[in-house]
Amino acid sequence: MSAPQRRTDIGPPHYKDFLPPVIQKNYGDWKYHEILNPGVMVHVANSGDKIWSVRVASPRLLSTDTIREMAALAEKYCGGYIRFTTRNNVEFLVSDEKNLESLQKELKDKKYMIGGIGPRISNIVHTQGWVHCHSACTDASGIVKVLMDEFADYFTTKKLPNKVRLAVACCVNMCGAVHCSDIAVVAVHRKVPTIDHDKVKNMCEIPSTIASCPTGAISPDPAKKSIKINADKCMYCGNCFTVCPPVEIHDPEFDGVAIVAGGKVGNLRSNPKFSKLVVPYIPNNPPRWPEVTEVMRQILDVYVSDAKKHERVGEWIERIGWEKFFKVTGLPFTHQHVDDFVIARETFRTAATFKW
Amino acid sequence: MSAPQRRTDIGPPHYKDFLPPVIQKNYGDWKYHEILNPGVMVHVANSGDKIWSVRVASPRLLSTDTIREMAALAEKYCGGYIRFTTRNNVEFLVSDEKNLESLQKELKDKKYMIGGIGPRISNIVHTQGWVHCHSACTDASGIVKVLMDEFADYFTTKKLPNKVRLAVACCVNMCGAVHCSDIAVVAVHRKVPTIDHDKVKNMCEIPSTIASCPTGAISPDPAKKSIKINADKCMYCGNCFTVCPPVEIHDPEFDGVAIVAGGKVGNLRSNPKFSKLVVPYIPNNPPRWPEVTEVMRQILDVYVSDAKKHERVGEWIERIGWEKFFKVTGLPFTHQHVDDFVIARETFRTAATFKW
Amino acid sequence: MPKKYDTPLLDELEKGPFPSFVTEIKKAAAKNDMAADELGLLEKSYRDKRGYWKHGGIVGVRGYGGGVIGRYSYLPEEFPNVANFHTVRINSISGFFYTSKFLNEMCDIWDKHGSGLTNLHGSTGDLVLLGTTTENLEPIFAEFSSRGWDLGGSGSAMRTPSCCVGPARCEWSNIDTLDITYNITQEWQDEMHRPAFPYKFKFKTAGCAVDCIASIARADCSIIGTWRGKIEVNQDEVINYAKKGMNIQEEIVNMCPSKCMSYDGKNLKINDEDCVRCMHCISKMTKALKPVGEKGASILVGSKAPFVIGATLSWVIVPFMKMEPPYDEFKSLIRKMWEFWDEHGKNRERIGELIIRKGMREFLEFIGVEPQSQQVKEPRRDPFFFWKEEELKPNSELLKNR
Amino acid sequence: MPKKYDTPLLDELEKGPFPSFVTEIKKAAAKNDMAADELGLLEKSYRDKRGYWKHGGIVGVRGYGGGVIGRYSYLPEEFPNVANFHTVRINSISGFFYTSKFLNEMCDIWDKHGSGLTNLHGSTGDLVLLGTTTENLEPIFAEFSSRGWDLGGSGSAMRTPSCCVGPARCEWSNIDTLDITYNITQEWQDEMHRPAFPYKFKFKTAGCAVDCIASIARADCSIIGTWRGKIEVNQDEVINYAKKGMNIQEEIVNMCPSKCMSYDGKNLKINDEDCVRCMHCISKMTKALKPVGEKGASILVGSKAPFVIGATLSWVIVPFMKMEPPYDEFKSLIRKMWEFWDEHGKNRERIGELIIRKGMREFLEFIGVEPQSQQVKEPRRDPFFFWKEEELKPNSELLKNR
Ligand code: SRM
Ligand code: SRM
Ligand code: SRM
Ligand code: SRM
Ligand code: SF4
Ligand code: SF4
Ligand code: SF4
Ligand code: SF4
Ligand code: SF4
Ligand code: SF4
Ligand code: SF4
Ligand code: SF4
Repeated sequence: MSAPQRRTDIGPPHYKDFLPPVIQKNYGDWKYHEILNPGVMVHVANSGDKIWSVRVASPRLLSTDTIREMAALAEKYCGGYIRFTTRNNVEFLVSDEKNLESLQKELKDKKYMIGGIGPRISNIVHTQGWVHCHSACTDASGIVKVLMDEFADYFTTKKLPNKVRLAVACCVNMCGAVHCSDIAVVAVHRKVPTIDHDKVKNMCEIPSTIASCPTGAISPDPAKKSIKINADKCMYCGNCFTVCPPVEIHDPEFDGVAIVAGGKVGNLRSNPKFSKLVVPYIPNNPPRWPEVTEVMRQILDVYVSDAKKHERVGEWIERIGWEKFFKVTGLPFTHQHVDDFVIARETFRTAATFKW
Repeated sequence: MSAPQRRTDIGPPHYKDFLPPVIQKNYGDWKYHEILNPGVMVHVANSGDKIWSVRVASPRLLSTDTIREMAALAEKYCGGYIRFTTRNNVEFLVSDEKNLESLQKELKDKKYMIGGIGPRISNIVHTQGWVHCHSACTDASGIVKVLMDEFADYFTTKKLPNKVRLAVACCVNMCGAVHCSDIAVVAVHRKVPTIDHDKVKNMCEIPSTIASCPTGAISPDPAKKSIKINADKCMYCGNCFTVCPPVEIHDPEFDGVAIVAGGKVGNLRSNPKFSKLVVPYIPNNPPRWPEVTEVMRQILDVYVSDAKKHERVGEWIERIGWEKFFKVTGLPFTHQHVDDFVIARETFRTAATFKW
Repeated sequence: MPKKYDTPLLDELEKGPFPSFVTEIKKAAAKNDMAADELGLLEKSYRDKRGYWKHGGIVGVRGYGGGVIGRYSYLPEEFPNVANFHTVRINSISGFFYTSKFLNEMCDIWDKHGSGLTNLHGSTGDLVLLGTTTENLEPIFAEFSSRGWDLGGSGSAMRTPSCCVGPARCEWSNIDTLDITYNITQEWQDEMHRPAFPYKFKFKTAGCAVDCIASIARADCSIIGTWRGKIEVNQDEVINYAKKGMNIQEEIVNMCPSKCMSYDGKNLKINDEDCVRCMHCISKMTKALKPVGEKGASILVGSKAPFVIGATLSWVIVPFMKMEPPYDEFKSLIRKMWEFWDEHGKNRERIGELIIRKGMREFLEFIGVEPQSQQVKEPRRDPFFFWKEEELKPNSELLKNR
Repeated sequence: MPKKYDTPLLDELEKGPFPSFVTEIKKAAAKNDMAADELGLLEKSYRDKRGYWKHGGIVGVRGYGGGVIGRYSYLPEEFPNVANFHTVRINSISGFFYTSKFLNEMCDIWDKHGSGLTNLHGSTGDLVLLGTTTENLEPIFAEFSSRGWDLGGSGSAMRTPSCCVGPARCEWSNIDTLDITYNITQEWQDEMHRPAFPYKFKFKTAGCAVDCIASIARADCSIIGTWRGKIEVNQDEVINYAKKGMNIQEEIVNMCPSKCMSYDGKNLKINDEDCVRCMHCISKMTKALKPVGEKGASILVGSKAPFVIGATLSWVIVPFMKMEPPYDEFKSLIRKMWEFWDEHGKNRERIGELIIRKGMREFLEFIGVEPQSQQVKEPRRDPFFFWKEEELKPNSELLKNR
């Protein structure tokens, strides 16, 4: 390692220096691609050149040991070139066809999970959880692990009607794409926060704490030089906790997760969509959150059997109607499902048409 | 006329006493109907009985002379039975087929406009206007007259892809169904109201005047014991004028009408829809508002030539897309078209898909 | 002889094929002073591009808080006969059926005591007598009520309910729209005549989802007939429609919103379970298709004009309710709604606005209706929801369907 | 030798086929004290069902206002090696391409100065070095910057931009996503490293409407490649797809959102004028269909997570813009946006929230973009709109298209 020479504002290195030669040569000049198997695709350039991408699953939280192992594999089979996907999978970029089989073999030997390409479940976009974030009311990595175990065969082999994008967020800040995922988990609180008034004085800017509340539940408490919360208006979002640490919202007994479904981000066929609430609460049941996998499985199974080819979860639900979704999945419909936030009226059924 | 004996809270007479015998007999037991011509339909009961309805246009504002004339015709051909439709047309209820031709002949002779049944333009739902309402910033009856003159043949003979429901409201109180019409006219102001402060004191309840403002533009003016209006927030809706007469919003120079389109109320095929703004302003140009008919004609003509059979105006527009609607009609798209009220965000194009 | 005004502008509106309201006013003006001045005043409005009416004052008939719209002119000197020119709302007949006998009687009364001008009908559905003086109000009321007629609603009261022609003449009606309208009008006479609500409340009843009374767009309570069952197909008639030139695939099957129909060129098949009862196919092939099963109505609530929060359409509260006399279940539902509104509604706040402000949960719990997926187009999209103390229970229960 | 904790709960998460993050932590814990305590602390969280991290304090490297997320534990005595455990965000490479050489170097630095734990990558797209002490921050920065790497963004600043793989490997990219990302990262180093915005600002760039970077859901500015032109059809390849079993009518034609395709069993026809470029057909028949014409991007603005007004998706501001280096037009557009935000934005108000609060008009006028029908799904439905003094002009002009 060379001696550190501190520099600032230089930005990241130029991407060109990290592209395999075949990519540099055919940059922007690709003709088509083919998915050879669930973990391998080939892109063919107009020049006739090809590049093979071998995708493996990653827990995203990686130790240096594992990264070194991947680097070594990249060196051995890919001229050292490797990339990560926008969903945190690893792609080995093979320029030489003859390395393709041996790479896959070694990956399998080393227990890497190859797959995720095509109409499958790919990696789960997720966030810090108990591993690193103060805001977390569940552990994202743990839920991801159990879900990917549960659905492993949809990553490695089995096909779905279309891609199913899962996500897990460990609080309603939603540092992922939960709000636009096919099926996703978001952790929620269910109790009004408590306030350590003595500390509020010193640690919080009262106006911005008041402004942080989406429902206007917070008002000043001049006597205590603190704030007070109108319990009737509070829906436990925790934004006050984010801007004012002496507000405590965590509650191991009542925290848990909600399941949302039907979102997407791509524009294909139908417009990008928000995910909608399908299960308002499942308790935190570590280490393996069995009820979460159970509900996810319940939804996924109906999707797999009912959806048309190429239909995303949200497209399928919109075709059959949300009332039918609740019927076919057997999930209960509760007061929590009915919007009472800013666009509530847009979600009410202003029509006499629906299914029983 | 018998001597009046005042009674209260008796409600209207029982409808049974106003139904033709054939209706009484076959009440709730109709089998099907057929449209025989644009102004005549026959309903056939399961019993085989029939009733013919002959529909004529009405200006809705009727003199007793005309009502007497209609009553006389009903007596002559319909056993005295006549009804009005929910869109203010008149229906002669013929129980005896042999009166059908002679009734129609006499109606034609008397210059009644027969028609409005089927995929046509029927009467225009409208409101008081300058005829009777203090709130009016246009005259509804006048605009209705010129539009129905313009489109008369779509009432009496020509077919459209489907019914086209027109409406005219003389202020944004919208005492009709403008907000859910295929194409409609709504009168609008464009200037901040002026306030007669001396009168506000006595005539207005200040809190309810403040509450009346949809944009929160009104605040108390304690010095004047009156109110003041934040001109930047005022969008000239006139609701303050409604609750507080000393607020004056009428302005003959700048008042006028807007055109909206694409609404419907029925549930057939697609859900009930709101009308959307298509032309934000046309000046009041009485007696015949030529620009209004011109724009309506412009829209209607494209609809007629482009829409599929059974497609309502709103369904046609949604199929082609609003951006294309503006293109094919040649109407300009302005800042006024972009929502900045309560559900603005729901109208923004949160997708990368659109037409040029 | 009433005064005669020059009306060059209004005269332009006597041209053209559509019957002219100007001609109507002129007819009345020929023999009626009020109508004559109305004509003169209107011509002036056309010239000046503005109305000349003031805010209404409170006028009415003894014992009633509504039914009359007070109207005063800004120009009482210039047009003395319309200095005050109030509107009387007569409660119309369910389905707008009349007899020549009544119409003639009505005209007699109105010629005697009013302007001779009417609206048949007002947008809410009243028989509108357009323009009379304060002194005439009591005589008019006496004349009408003595003959069995009553005033309609106005102000912060229940308004005159109205309905489509329904079972009287339409083969698609699932409910007795006329009877419902008559029955609730009678039931709630006090609520109609003595304004005691936070704001107006309108009922409109349609026999089916075609909604020929536009109930979903302009009624605080929209009653829309529907059925639980299926659509019976008469295949012979299907063939007839095809023969007569209907493109069944294009016009019917492809336009079905739930895509639950199929047609093989001969037989039309409907997957009834998926049908949302939109009425398209039925209305276009009335001889071939017929709803069968249990008849009733969906109860929707909340539509209104744009003030203050933008126009709303009514939305589903009770997906299905039997509607049979004496309509007790329906009436007690409405009474609960009014109670909720009475308790929480602000002045000039329509019930729909209140529900939007308070949230559906409070409303549903108050009126005793369960949350149901039919009430929404889609569930909420944000993760911001409330829990009541008693709901903070183990999950296992939450995951079970009731 | 780092401390060894009993982790019966976490051990359960080493079972099953998917690679285990617990195994990863254990690997690091075997040789790293911080990682060992992280493991112990996490086991405790699993036992107690709660996190043990405090709000972050302000820590960082000299001259930078961001790039490090401060993190302190509630249990410094019990787990001293994670008493402070900050995250360092390294600005990743456009498209997430790496070389083994860099990865190994990175691991060396990180083993020396940190926990040995990483996220590849964080949701925003940074290379996340997960957990180190305050003292280690400067050395780490020196190591990385001396090798040509820099920190990513955090706080109320421009955040590390990211993009899809784009032209590097994808045949559908209409723009050079990697270059745009690199170029704006370099351009706005100051905006990234010294937080001076009202709140965070994120860029994400996708080569086409497939949006493999989820830009429309989580970027204050979403740059989405598109084209003006048509879709070229290779009919031989269409035949091949059909031969290989694709049901072109069902899978392609019927699923086209603008219904602008037709297929006669042999030839596929596209009415390009009506195509909305959704990418469905192209993505499913990549060998047969190819966008041709002028390439560029749609610029959308405003998506973010649910706080405070509910989640938003980005919406169209500029329907089409050429995107060629040095991207001057784009950059000056963004600078205008920031100026607007700077002038009107409140603390912790994202730009999308600001636009919703202020209205599109103010925003568009400020940044100098015309209102265009492509910016909305539909025009407004309420009749409540503003006029500026200069617009109060005769109608004739208003009715003319610009
Ligand atoms: C590698 C990656 C881009 C990157 O820069 O890293 C990528 C690469 C490709 N995507 Fe993607 N997509 C990638 C994230 C996404 C995302 C973003 C996300 O999930 O957060 C989306 C949007 C998802 C959504 O709509 O919610 C996405 C929606 C698609 C689709 C649209 C599927 C649909 O029909 O709705 C296609 C087209 C297809 O599958 O036919 C597609 C197709 C492709 C193609 C075929 C494009 C190409 O020619 O190279 C690439 C391989 C396909 C595959 O994996 O099946 N890619 N793709 C990302 C891989 C993530 C992963 O590890 O799984
Ligand atoms: C007479 C009337 C009911 C009444 O109680 O007065 C009525 C009567 C019938 N309507 Fe209606 N509709 C009447 C107002 C409406 C309204 C309400 C309105 O316009 O305010 C609507 C909803 C309009 C909307 O969606 O915006 C309405 C939407 C329909 C439709 C649906 C058209 C569509 O496909 O969207 C049908 C079905 C059809 O035309 O095939 C229909 C069909 C019918 C049928 C065929 C029903 C029947 O079997 O009797 C009746 C004669 C049809 C005709 O006129 O073409 N009626 N019809 C109303 C006549 C108004 C008039 O004078 O023109
Ligand atoms: C006469 C009539 C219009 C017509 O020409 O047909 C009418 C006329 C007036 N309406 Fe209306 N409304 C009439 C049906 C409606 C409807 C349509 C309906 O009932 O189906 C609506 C829209 C639906 C709704 O209820 O929202 C309607 C929404 C309004 C509003 C807005 C209410 C709101 O909540 O936004 C006002 C303003 C108000 O209440 O102060 C209003 C107020 C008025 C007033 C009383 C003006 C005022 O502020 O004092 C008008 C008296 C005019 C006059 O001097 O004759 N009128 N009004 C209709 C009643 C006749 C009847 O009884 O049959
Ligand atoms: C590390 C990361 C999650 C991850 O595991 O990948 C993350 C972690 C945090 N996010 Fe985030 N956000 C991360 C991507 C996102 C994203 C996704 C994205 O950028 O594509 C979002 C949603 C999109 C958006 O920007 O709205 C996101 C929305 C938030 C929010 C809500 C912001 C809002 O306007 O609503 C907060 C709250 C805040 O800013 O105070 C937040 C705050 C935080 C904080 C700083 C917690 C806090 O309040 O101090 C978290 C620090 C965790 C820790 O200790 O490590 N994070 N955050 C992601 C950044 C890594 C990286 O740089 O690559
Ligand atoms: S989603 Fe919440 S808990 Fe998870 S990393 Fe983001 S801010 Fe932290
Ligand atoms: S938790 Fe959310 S809703 Fe409750 S007071 Fe805090 S900010 Fe407001
Ligand atoms: S729409 Fe306005 S002006 Fe016309 S009658 Fe109703 S309240 Fe009066
Ligand atoms: S006209 Fe409307 S927006 Fe303007 S002050 Fe009055 S109520 Fe408010
Ligand atoms: S709403 Fe239905 S039942 Fe009533 S008239 Fe119209 S079609 Fe017939
Ligand atoms: S009623 Fe409507 S939804 Fe039902 S089958 Fe007919 S067209 Fe389809
Ligand atoms: S967004 Fe488009 S260009 Fe980028 S990788 Fe996905 S498909 Fe390719
Ligand atoms: S890109 Fe989308 S809209 Fe265009 S033809 Fe293909 S499927 Fe249709």
